[in-house]
Amino acid sequence: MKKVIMGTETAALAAVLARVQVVAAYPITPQTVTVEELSDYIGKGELDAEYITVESEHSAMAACVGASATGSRAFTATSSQGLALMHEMLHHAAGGRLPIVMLNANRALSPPWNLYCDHTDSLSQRDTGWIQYYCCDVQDVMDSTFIAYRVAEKVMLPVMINLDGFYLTHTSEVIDVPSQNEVDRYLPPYDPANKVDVDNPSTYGCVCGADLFSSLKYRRQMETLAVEQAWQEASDEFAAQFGRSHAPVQGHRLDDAEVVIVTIGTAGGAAQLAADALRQEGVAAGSLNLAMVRPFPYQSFRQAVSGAKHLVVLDRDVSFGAEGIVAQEIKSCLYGQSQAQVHGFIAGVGGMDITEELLADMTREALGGQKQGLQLGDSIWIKVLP
Amino acid sequence: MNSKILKQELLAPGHMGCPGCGASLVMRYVLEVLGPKTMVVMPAGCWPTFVGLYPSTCLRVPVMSVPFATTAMAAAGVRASLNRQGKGETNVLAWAGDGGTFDIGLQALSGAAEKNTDIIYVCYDNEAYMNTGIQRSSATPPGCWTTTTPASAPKVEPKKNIVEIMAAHRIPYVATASVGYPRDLMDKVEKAKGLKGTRFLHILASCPTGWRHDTELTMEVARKAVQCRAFPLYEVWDGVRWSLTPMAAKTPVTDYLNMQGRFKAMSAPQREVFQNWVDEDWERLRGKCGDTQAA
Amino acid sequence: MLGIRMHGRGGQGAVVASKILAKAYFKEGLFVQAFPAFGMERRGAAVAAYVRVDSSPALARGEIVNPDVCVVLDPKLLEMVDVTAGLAPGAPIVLNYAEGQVPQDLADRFTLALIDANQIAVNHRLGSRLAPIINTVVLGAYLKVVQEPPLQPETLFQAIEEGVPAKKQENAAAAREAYERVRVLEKS
Amino acid sequence: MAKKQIDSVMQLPVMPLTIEDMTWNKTGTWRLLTPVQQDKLAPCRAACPLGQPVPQMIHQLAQGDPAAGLALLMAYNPMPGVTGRLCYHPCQAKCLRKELDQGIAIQSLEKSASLAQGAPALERRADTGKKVAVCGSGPAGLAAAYFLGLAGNSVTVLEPGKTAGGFLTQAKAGQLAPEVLAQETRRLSQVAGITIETQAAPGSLEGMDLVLVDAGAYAPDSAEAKAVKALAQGDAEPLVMESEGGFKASQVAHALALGREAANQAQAALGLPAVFAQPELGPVATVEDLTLGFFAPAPVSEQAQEEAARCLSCGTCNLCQQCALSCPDACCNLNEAGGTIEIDLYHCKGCGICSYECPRGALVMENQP
Repeated sequence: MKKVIMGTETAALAAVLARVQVVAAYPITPQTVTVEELSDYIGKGELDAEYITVESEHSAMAACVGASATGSRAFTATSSQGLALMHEMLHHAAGGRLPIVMLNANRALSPPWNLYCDHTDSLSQRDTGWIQYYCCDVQDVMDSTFIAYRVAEKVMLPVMINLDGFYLTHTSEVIDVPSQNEVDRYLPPYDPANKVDVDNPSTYGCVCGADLFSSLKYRRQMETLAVEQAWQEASDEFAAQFGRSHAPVQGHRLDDAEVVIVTIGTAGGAAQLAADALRQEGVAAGSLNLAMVRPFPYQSFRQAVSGAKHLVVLDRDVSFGAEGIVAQEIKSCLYGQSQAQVHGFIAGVGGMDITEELLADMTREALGGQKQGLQLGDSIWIKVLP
Repeated sequence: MNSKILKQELLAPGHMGCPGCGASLVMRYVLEVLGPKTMVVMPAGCWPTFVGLYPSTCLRVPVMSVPFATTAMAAAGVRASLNRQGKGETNVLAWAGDGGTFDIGLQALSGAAEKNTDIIYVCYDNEAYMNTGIQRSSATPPGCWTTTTPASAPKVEPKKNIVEIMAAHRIPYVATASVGYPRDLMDKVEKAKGLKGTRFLHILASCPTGWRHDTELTMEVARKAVQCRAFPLYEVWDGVRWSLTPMAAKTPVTDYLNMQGRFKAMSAPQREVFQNWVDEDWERLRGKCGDTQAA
Repeated sequence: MLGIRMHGRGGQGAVVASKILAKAYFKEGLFVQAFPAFGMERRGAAVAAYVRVDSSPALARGEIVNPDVCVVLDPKLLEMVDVTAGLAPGAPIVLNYAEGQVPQDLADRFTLALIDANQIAVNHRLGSRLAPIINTVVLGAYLKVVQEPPLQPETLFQAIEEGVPAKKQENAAAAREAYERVRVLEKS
Repeated sequence: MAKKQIDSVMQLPVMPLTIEDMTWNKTGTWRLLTPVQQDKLAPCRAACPLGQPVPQMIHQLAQGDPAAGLALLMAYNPMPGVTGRLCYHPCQAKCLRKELDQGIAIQSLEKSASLAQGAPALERRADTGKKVAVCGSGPAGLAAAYFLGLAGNSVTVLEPGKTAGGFLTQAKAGQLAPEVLAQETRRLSQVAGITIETQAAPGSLEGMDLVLVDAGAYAPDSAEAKAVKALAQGDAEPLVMESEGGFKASQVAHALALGREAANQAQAALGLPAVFAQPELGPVATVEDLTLGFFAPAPVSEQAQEEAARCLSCGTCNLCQQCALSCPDACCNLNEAGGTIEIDLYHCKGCGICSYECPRGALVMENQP
C-alpha cells in the first residue's frame, strides 16, 4: 500500500509491523515522533507490546537489555546526546549478544546546542559492536527495520538504524507499506536458542577470566565479520519478496567509474545526481552509498571501487586530531588493496544541505579543479570560516 | 522426621564471597522465600563478582548481571518481557548493594518506583563500596572509616535515608531488615512477595572485610546494629502507614561501634554525635509510626 | 636477578609482604620491582605477588615464571596451587607449617625453611585465631635461606616497621622470632 | 563436581550464559579453623545420678515422640516411671533455663516419657549361656538384673515377698501407685528378658553361675532384708551389693545406679565385658556457652511437648539448625535421612558463624588439618 509518511512515523510503523514486544524509550529531538507514535499504537491496541517510559536513554537501553535477554523482541529510539549517554549500554547489549534494534536520529552533539544532522554521534559508537546501517530514504527506513531484525536475530547482535536528523526524520515521502502478512512471511517470531529463563536457570554476564574472555571476543569478531554476508543474503531475500534491495554497499554507475563519490545517509541521492551531472561533462563518475559502517563491508566495498582512481568522500563528522571518520575507514579498507586516491571532505557538520552541486564541485576539486574549502590536515572543510 | 530449615537452597556452595559474607546470607534468605521462579537482576558490586566465574554460577535461579546504574530499569525490562510472555507470576528481584542503590542506581530506581514497576528491589547495604576495596558511599555512617574517609578526613554527613526516599514514591511496601534476624527478614520478603508493584527492602548486610570484625560475628554485629537503633527495623505501606518492628530493649551505640574496626578511630565526641544522630532519627521514626497508629 | 614469588590467600598480606621485601632490598642499594598478580581475590582465595631484585632496573614486567625462591604464607596453599611451578630442584621454599611437622614430598625436592607463623602471629597479637596475620612473620624466616644478594636482618626489620599499617613493633618482633626459630631442611 | 572442560569457544552459548554451578570450586581450602560438632555435658545430665541423656530425651518429647524418649532413658535406667515420680530431681536444680525465666520441669517430662506405650526394643547381647540369680528385687537388684539380662545372661530375680520392688513397695501412697510399680517391673523384665520369682524360698540356686544379693541398703536389718539374704545361703561366694548410708525412696536413682554398677562387677566376675559404660562427654556446659538472646521467653507449660520445647538443650545439638541457617556458603546442612548436621568441608570457608550462632555451644572451631 502506497502512503505518504514521515521518516520517524515510518520507523514506528515498521516497529509495529515487525511485531516488537517491548519498547523502552525516552524522548529527544528529532526522534521524538517515533516514541510518541509507538505509545499511541500500543494505546490503541494496534501493537501488542509493553511500553516502558524510562527516565533516561541509559535506562532505555537497560530495559531493552532486560527484555531482549529474556527472549522478547525489543525496540528503542534515540539521538545524539541520548546515544552518547547510552554508550555503556551499547557495549553491554552487543557483548550480551542481544538482537535489539534501535533507531538513531543523527544529530550533532553539544556544546553548543545544535539539533541538526551530524554523523559524529553514531560514528563515535563504531566500536561498541553494533551493526550500523544508514538509511538513504524513507522506504529504506521501513525496509531496513525488517532486515535488521532478521539479521540481528540470526547473528545475535544489535542493529542501529541511522536516520539523518530532519533530512530523513522529518521528511515525508511516498513509500510502499507492506501488509502485516507480508512482513510476517519475511520476519519469523523471535525464538532464541538461549535466553535468561527460570526453566533453565543460568547466570548472564558474570565475571570471566582472561582466557575465556579473549575467546568470547574472538568468537564475536568472527561472527560480526560474517554479518556483511548475512545482511546481503537477507537483503537479497527481501528483494526477492518485495522487489527492493538494501545492500551494505549501494552503487550507482560504478562499472566504469574512475571517480566515485562516497556518502553515508541521505546524501546518497545528491551523490547520484552529481555523478550523472559529471558524466554529462565527460567525467567517468559514479557514486557509492555506504549503508553499513559496522561491520565494515570490506568485500563489497573493495569490489565496488576496484576500478576507481579517485574517491571523493563526504564526512558529516570529524574525528578530532585525525580526519573525517568515513574517509579514515575507507583508507583502512583500501590499504594495500587499491591505488585510488581518497579525497576527504567535511561538510554539513551540525546541519547543512548537501546538494548535487556541492558534491560535483568537490569532485571537480579532487580532479584538479577549483578549491572549494579550507584544507586542514588530510581533509577539506566546506563552508567554514578561516 | 526433621526437615531442612531452608528448603529451597538456591545458593550453591563454592562461590567466591569472602568468608562470613553477610550479603551471601541475605541472598539465601530472600531466595528461600521467593523460590525458583525468580529472576535476579544485579548490577556491579560484590555479588556479581562472586556469583560466578564464567561459565559457572552459584545461583540456581537465572541471574542477569547488568551495568552499575541500571538495576531497576533492567529489571523493568525483564518484567515487561515476562509480562508480554504471560509469565506474570515469575518474581523479578532487583538486587543491588548500597552503592548501586543509594548512589549510581538511584535515578533508575526512582524511575522504576515512580511507575510502580512490578519488581522486588533488595538493597543489601554494607555501608560502603566493598567490592572496590571499601570506599565511602552515601550509605556510609558518619565517623566510619573507609579508604576514602580516612581518619584524616572522616565522613561527617549522616547516612542517606533511602527508606524515606522510597516511601516518598508511595510504593506499596518498603521495609528494613537485618541479616542478624533471618526470621524477620524472611517474613518481610514474604509480605513483599504477596504484593504487586515496586517493593523495596533495605537489608543491613554486615561485611567482615570492610567493617573490620571477626568473620564469626557477622550476624551478631547485624543484631547489635538493630538493638542500638543505628539500623531500626520498620515497614512502610503505600508510603504513608509506618510501623515499627517489635525490638528488644535499646542498647548504647558504643556496644555496636566497639565491635568493629571501622569505628576504631572515632573520638568520644564523635561517638556522642553518632548517638545523638541515632536518637533523633529514632524519635522521628517513632513519631511517624505513632501518628499512623493513632490515625 | 633474584626472583621471588609469594603465595598467599586474600587477606593474609602477601602483597604487603612483597612490598616490604622490595623496600628492604632497596635499602640495601638494589633495584627492585614488586607487584601482585591481579585477580578477583577474596579473603581466603589464593593470590600471588612477585618481587624482582637486581643490580639494574628490571625491564620485564608481569609474572616471574622461574622464581629463585618461593614464599608460601599458608600450608593450605599447597592444595590450591602448585607452589613449586618453575622452581629449580633444591631451590628454597619458605613455608608456614605446623611446628614439628614436615611436608615430606617437598622436603625431598627442595630446601625448606619451615616456620609455624600462625602460632607466632597469635603470640604477638597479630590478627586473631580465625585470621592470624602472618606475612611479616614469614619474612623473618625468609632471611635465613636467601643469602644473595645480602639482606641485613636489621634492614628487613626496619622495612617491616615502615611497611605495616599498624602494630609496627609487634610485627618486627614476630619477624625476629621467626628468624630465630625457623627450621631449615636442606634437600636430602 | 569436576569443572567442565571447554575445548572450543563454540561449545559455549552465544549469550554469555553459565553452563554449570560453582560446586567444583574447593573453597574449603580457604579455611583456617574447622567447625566440629562437639556436644558438651548438659548440667541436668551431669547432675543425674544415672547420667541419663536428659536433653536428648526432652528433644524427642518436643518432637512428639515419647517412645523414642523412653528408649533413650531405658538405656540408662530400667525404671524411668519410678524416677519420674520419686527421684528428688537434682537435674532441675541445675537447669540453665532459670537464667532466662524458669527452669524446665524435667521430672515431669521424664514421667511423660515413661508413659509411652509398649516396651522399647533395646539391643540385647547374644546369649552368654550364663545363669545368674539376683536375690532381692529392690531397685538395685532389679537394675542389676536388668543390665545383666541386656548383657545376654539368663537372669532370675528371687524375691521372698509377695511383690517385687523392695523399698519401693513402701513408698507413700500418692507418690507411687502399686500398679505403676508393677507396670515398671513388668516392662523392665520384658525389655531385658529376665524372670522375676516372688515368694521365692531358699534352696533354688542350683546351676547358677553367679549369685548377686541386693542387701537391702534401705533397711539392712529389717525382716525383709534378712529374708533376702537367706535366699543366697547355699552359695559359696554370693556377690553382695552394699552402699554406704542406705537410700531413701527419693534416692531411688542412686539405688538404680548401684545396681547398674553391680551388673558390671558381676560381668567381670563372669569373665564378660562390662554391660554399661557412661559415654565420654565434654565439660559441663555453662551459661557462657549459650546464646540466651536466641531464645524467646516462654511460660512453663503443663503440656509435655510444649514444656519440652522450652528446653535449651545446653551444650547438646538438638538439630535446631541455627548453624545451617547461618552459613553464608550453604555448606552446613541437616542430613534429613540420618538426623545429623553435616558440614561440607570441601566448601566450608571456616568463617565460624555457625559456631558463634549455635545457641547451645555444641559446635566449636578447631585447629584441624
